[in-house]
Amino acid sequence: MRGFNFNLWVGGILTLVVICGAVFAPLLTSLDPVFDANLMNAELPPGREFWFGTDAQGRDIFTRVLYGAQISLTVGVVSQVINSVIGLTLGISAAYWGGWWDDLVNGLTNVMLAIPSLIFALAIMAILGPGLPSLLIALGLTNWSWTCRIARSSTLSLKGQGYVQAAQTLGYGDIRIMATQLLPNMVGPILVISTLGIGAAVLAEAALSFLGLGIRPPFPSWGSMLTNARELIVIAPWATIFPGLAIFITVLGFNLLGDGLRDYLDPHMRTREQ
Amino acid sequence: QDPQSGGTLNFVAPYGSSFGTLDIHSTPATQDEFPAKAIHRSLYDWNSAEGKPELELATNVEVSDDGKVFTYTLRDAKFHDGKELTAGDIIYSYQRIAHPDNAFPGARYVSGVVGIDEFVDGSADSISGLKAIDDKTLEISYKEPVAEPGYELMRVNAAIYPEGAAEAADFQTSPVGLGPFKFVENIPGSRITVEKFEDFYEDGKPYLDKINIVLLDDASARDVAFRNQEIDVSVLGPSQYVAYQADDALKDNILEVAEVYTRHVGFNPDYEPFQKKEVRQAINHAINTDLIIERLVKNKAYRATGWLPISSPAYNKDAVPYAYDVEKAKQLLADAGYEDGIEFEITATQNESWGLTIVEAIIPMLADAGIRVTAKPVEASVLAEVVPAGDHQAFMWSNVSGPDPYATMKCFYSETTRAACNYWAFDNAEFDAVFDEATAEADPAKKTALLSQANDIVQEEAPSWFFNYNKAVMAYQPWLHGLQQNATELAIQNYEDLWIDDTAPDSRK
Amino acid sequence: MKDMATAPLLDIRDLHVHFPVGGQFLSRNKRTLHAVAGVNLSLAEGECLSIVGESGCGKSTTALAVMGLQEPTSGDILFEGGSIIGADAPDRMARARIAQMVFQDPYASLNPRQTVWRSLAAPLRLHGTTAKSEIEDRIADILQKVDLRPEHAARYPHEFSGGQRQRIGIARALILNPRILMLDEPVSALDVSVRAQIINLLLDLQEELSLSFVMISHDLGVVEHMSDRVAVMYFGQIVELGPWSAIFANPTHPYTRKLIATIPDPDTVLHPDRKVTAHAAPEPPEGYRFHPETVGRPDVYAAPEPSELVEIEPGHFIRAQRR
Amino acid sequence: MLRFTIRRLLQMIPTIFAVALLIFVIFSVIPGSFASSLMSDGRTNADPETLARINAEFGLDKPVHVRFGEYIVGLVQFDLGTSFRFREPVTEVIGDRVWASLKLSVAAMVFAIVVGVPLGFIAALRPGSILDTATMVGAVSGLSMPQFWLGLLLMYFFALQLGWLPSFGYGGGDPLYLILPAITLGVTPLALLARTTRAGVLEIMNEDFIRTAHSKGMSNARVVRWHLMRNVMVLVVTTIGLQFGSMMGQAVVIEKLFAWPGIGLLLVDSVAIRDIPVVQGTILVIVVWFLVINTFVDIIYAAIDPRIKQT
Amino acid sequence: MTPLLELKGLHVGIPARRGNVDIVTDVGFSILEGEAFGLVGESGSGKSLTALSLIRLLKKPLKVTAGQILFKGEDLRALSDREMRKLRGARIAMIFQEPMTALNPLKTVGRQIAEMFVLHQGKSWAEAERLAIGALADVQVPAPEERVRAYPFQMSGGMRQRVMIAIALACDPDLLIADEPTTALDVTVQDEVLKLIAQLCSARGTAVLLISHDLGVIANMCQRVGVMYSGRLVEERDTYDIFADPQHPYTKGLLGALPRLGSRHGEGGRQRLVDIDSLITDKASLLQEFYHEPRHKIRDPRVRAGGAA
Ligand SMILES: Nc1ncnc2c1ncn2[C@@H]1O[C@H](COP(=O)(O)OP(=O)(O)OP(=O)(O)O)[C@@H](O)[C@H]1O
Ligand SMILES: Nc1ncnc2c1ncn2[C@@H]1O[C@H](COP(=O)(O)OP(=O)(O)OP(=O)(O)O)[C@@H](O)[C@H]1O
Ligand SMILES: [Mg+2]
Ligand SMILES: [Mg+2]
Repeated sequence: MRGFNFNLWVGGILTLVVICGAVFAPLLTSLDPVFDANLMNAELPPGREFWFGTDAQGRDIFTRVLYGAQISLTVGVVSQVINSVIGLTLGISAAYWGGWWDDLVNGLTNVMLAIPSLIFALAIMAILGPGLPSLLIALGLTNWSWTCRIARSSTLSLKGQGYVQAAQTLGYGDIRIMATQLLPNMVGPILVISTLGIGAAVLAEAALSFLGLGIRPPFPSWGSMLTNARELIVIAPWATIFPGLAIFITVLGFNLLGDGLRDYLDPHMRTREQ
Repeated sequence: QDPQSGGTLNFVAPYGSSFGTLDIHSTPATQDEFPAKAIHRSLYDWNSAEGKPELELATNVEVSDDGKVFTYTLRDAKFHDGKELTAGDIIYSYQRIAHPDNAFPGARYVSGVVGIDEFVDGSADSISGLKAIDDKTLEISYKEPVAEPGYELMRVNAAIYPEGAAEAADFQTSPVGLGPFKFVENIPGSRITVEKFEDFYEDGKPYLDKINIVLLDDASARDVAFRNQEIDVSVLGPSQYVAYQADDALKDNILEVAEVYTRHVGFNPDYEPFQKKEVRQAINHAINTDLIIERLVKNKAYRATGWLPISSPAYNKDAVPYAYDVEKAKQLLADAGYEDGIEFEITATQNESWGLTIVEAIIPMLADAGIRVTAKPVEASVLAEVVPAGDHQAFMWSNVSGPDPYATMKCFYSETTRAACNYWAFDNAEFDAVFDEATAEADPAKKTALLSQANDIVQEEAPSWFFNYNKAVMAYQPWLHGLQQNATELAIQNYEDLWIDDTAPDSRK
Repeated sequence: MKDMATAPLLDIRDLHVHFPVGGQFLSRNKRTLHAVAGVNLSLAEGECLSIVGESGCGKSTTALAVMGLQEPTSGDILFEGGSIIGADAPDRMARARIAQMVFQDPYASLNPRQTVWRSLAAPLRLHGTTAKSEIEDRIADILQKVDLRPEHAARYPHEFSGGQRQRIGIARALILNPRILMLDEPVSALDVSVRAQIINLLLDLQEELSLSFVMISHDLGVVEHMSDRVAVMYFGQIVELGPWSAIFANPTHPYTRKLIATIPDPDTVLHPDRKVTAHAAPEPPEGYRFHPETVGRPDVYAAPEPSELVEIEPGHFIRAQRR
Repeated sequence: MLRFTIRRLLQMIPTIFAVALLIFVIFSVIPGSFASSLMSDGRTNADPETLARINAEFGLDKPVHVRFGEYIVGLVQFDLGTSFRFREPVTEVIGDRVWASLKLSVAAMVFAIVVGVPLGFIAALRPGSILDTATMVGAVSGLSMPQFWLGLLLMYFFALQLGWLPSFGYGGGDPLYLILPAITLGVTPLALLARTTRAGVLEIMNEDFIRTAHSKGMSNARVVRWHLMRNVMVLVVTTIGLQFGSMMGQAVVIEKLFAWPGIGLLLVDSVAIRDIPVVQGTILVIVVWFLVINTFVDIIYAAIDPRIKQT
Repeated sequence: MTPLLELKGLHVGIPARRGNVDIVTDVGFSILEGEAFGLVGESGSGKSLTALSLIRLLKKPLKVTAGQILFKGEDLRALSDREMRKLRGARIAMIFQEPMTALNPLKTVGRQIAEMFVLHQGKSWAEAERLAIGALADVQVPAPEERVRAYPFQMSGGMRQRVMIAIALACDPDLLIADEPTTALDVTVQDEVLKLIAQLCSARGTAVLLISHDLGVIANMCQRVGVMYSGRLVEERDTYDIFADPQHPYTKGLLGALPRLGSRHGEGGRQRLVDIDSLITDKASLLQEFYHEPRHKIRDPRVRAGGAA
């Protein structure tokens, strides 16, 4: 008997809304987030024409929030994919092969854990200069340690399982075993942590924007919208509220989805359903 | 209302979240001038009212006929440690600034003095051009004639320390100077507190008992703190400028000044389209500069015509800025052979007044004229590296354009290197001729006229999109008086003239 | 029993497997666990050899070493006279056709993300059977052999009961036609009723395919039921080895006797007199003694004291120390 | 226990050196320099001669490996170099700021623990109740907000609208100034702690030994006090440690927003003006802090959980 | 003679609005004082649920939906939680299958034993810990004075199970429920632990409800056996009778499926074992058929004391 998984549903719906907003942005708005700027319309409050009002440049905030979803999702998903690839590759191979490679990966993971990822990302952004590719690299290189740990511990426990040993005795190569026997069986926890990681990346983008190392304008990223509009909070509060809400809803969606997935995949945690 | 004495001032240092070293000789950062201005004095000082440097530590100066030798009669003044000011202190301070072991930014202020080369290469222990005639008489000899040494010697990086003081182990933590306020305490990252120096050389000043110079670089936080009456002054950005003007409680206490900075987008002639004057002019025509100033900068700026700013003596009041004319821009582009438009990248920082915010606004405007622009965000320190190196197609910056028009226009001289300040690699024979003439000209008025003419040539050549001259805006609490309209940097105030009245809250009494 | 004169199918010679334990950074109590300390065993064609012993005595480790899943510390393992470990060992692929293993836990031994078909087809493809029809035939054949229906192939492991999973595990082990089957407690995780089915199945298969079994178990009932020969292992060493009848009718080593005596046997209700302990304890062979500690717990971190396997009747060995 | 402690402390050393190497490499390829940052506000014009002199003064003209060598030699003597901007030893610069950061971190953590752990406990004792749902939704929400945004809202509300609290700064140590930044910084660990505690309680409640305790005839309250608390603490202590350890790193944004003069603010500033020795030193301090806290947690852990000490 | 424990028509299931889903159906048996009663059956047949329902430790959503549980003639289902707690541990104690997890890993075993004395006898901690040493000595843990300070992880599985026994027997209960107490243990250790339980219980006159799926264990330990299948009690007899002459086809199958020591004769081919599944073609009718097998048949165990070991 499986009850209503609140987290999974609400998280899924929120995430879906954000994804739809990003994908169908050109259909949902006729304006361009960059070039439809009219300074004569600057800082208009929300109304019939501009649902979320306009910003200091006279651009439609609704449009920019929609297109911002594309950027935020790109940042979140791509950086998380990079993280997962790094973390999984290192984690699985380290645990599978062991020895000095394991020690090395462990050491590296410890180092990565010890340096706060925001600071690491800050440093990488400072080297590469602000912009989307740098952001993807910075966030993609700095958050793989948890994935790596999970991959490593999963591998360690799976390694002793009969089917992995069976694959070895059947003559499978190491890489094939990692890809077909180990990887598919840690999809659950990795999916959970990746979902949470996407949310974290969206937040990190905002924090980096706040610290002055965000995305290349004029493309709308929620973090930079928020940071730039911060000073308008008295005269044009809508310019901060909507991108802020967008971040909140997106991250909330991914966090709930992650929790929901965890509940769904891990029966031990299915306590809420009693 | 007459000035009254007493009280505490919470002044704000908005350009960073910490003070660097308290040894002001060693740092050119504006932020570090906030405490230094209270603690130290230099030979000259900037007179905001008249817009020129004036003698500060000397009562009189005699200039030799060839304009090379300056003889100062020093005033009676005491350092915070009770020592009397002598010519030796000034010589000590200038030699320290110029000393080859110290990489101090002020070194160039005295680089024209006789004997500096021997001092720098180590063959002389002292600078022969700095002479103490007696305790109160100082003679400075320059290699070339100098019109006004005050432009450089007024800088607080050229502050006068008591002789030998900087060698003391605790100078960093408790600096000693001639200024109106004594150093009391430094809470790193938070504030510096100074208190009234009773023996200050100007009678009756300073008025205030104590100043807390607090660090607060975040504009929003500053806004809240100011409205909360936690600080007495606040430097405003454009949006706050509007908000404060619209607020009855705040609008009467706003101080504005045209500062000597020109905001612009400089074009790099190494990038082919920019070698054509038409292209550069087209960009100037394609941007609705007035609209940006009005709506985005909220009128917190003055429309730029050429390079020299309004507060410059050589400013051409009759110059007409490039008109907003998209058709003309397209025409000019076509004339230059770029019918299909051009594209380029602007390297800029996050700065809202002279950075990406403005670039964002011009992108759609230029797009209308077929000019496709992308922004390349960099950090401020990187901008300052790539621009002198020429590693860009175009850059947006705010550069000092005064108060000395000669020093300013020299940057466009073809012999000035890019690494110095000719960021446009500007090379124009007509300009060079006018400038050579100005260099040779001894009469200040004629010199100014020639420089004005040179400025017109720069405007015509359009090495930059001339955007605006900064309007610095400071809000202050109603009980604060005596603020000066300092065009070189509004936030830097002569604290000794400030005073607060009885309406101040208890925390300031 | 087969003729032992020719080279045995599998020959384990003086196998040692040691594990370093407590080897943490800067920690001082690094020790070596002698999990397998000198095991000699041989397996004849078509024979079922059982290894019994209590938990942790090194049964699985021995099996893993044979399977190439555990690097031996020393010793040699020969297949038809040729070494299968060390430098000139056959590669994984060749080795896969020599021996396969059936694991204890039917729940952990199948990849939950693969259908039965994939689990069975992948090894075939890997070993060069690429024709689709041939693969299909082989899978249908093997499923039928383990009493499953061909349509079961499309299912995932979680759709099967424990007994069915164990059948799939056996099918996978047999798909490459190995000569030897290693059975590591193949039935101990199963319910009594299912256990019987699997035992029956294994016996059928052995006869049908003339397989050789090495079976690991601690269930003496199963061992007696299935084995030709039995090896009793105790802390890394074989203490008694012989034909099943000799081991069960005439257990000689004190540890074997203890083991048999402690088996809870329902028949004791019916025949209380049949208990092994009812017989008098036999003497060690002339000139030898049993290690005084053989019924307590020896120190697994030290190499065992020297002792040897003494043949007390043809094919029946016990471990004893020279006096 | 002492041996365990010493061993754990020694284990930090390789990590510290690896971190030192990593950040040294990163910040030696970073574009921009301290010298260029000095003229970045356009207030002074570029002066190549001065720039060269400044670079020479700070030894930036030497090759990277030489500088790293010198850095490591200094590091083992607890010398982190000299700040470009402050012209003081980095250790002193950081020493001036570290107390502010500590104060903030401790206050935030205390807030998070005092509120988060009991909330998680209460939520877990009545799973599915309104209180539980509210707590968990609140916790996820707390984790889903940009911290500086939350801080800004708090600042506007409590400082500007209500005027109860000062909005920024250190106030020379007045605890009132600590409240807003500490709350803002504490929200994330609070939410995480509430969640971990809840999950921990639910997990432990399903353990066999709890069933054993019930079979002994204990009342629920006794089971909680005698068997649940301590076991949950083992789980919670880990979260506390991780959060507390990473707090200095997290505080960067908060310190910047509230102008709190801690090392986070120092770091951001120093990166911006390329005061590299301070940047390196600060990151190292943040890392060492993380390692020390986690080592300390391991030691506490060993004290609570007898299984650890043995290995 | 009234039995110590008597179950009548016990149903355990998940209460639902539209009729209960019963997992344990109409189970009834009784245990006399000092008697050892065995419950066998395959995994999932409802043995543990039956046991847990006796001491009201069923986890939500499971519940006793019908039936009586009479302990010394008193219906346990009518007791309040507080009264039930007094009974639990003191009068009815339980040992679980997994000695690895049944003890709190963070507390010394001494403390965990001492809790019983504090809870049920109002002893001080100091006194209780002293009594714990005695309790450890009773379960033949060597060097009990030192072992009281040991943590569970420092003990082997067999030792831990002894500690569990010490806890269970600390307050001299009348009934000990042992749910597969030795399945996780090695054969030799299992033998020792079982002997210990038998010895201590017979010395104290404690009745035992022993759950196992190992017929051998039941045969060695119990005077009477109940066989469960699919949530029902299908046969309940004296141990000797059930092995000598099983009645129910399931029981027969169970005995036939077991490869028993000494069952193989001669060198010849190996016989196949009985396959229960092939016997049970129709589960419903199987359950139906023997549903009315006489149960609650109580005999004085002392009458045939020689029957069991
Ligand atoms: N990878 C390993 N690292 C360290 N020790 C190990 C390892 N594998 C096994 N051991 C140890 O080696 C000994 C023998 O283990 P093995 O698994 O062979 O025992 P077993 O006889 O199969 O026991 P069981 O009946 O419990 O399966 C045990 O003490 C075990 O703890
Ligand atoms: N919380 C629950 N909800 C639903 N069904 C349950 C629950 N707990 C147990 N069951 C079911 O009740 C049945 C009986 O379980 P029980 O634990 O009593 O079996 P058992 O005879 O003790 O088996 P084993 O020998 O495996 O311990 C099983 O089929 C099980 O799936
Ligand atoms: Mg094993
Ligand atoms: Mg059970």
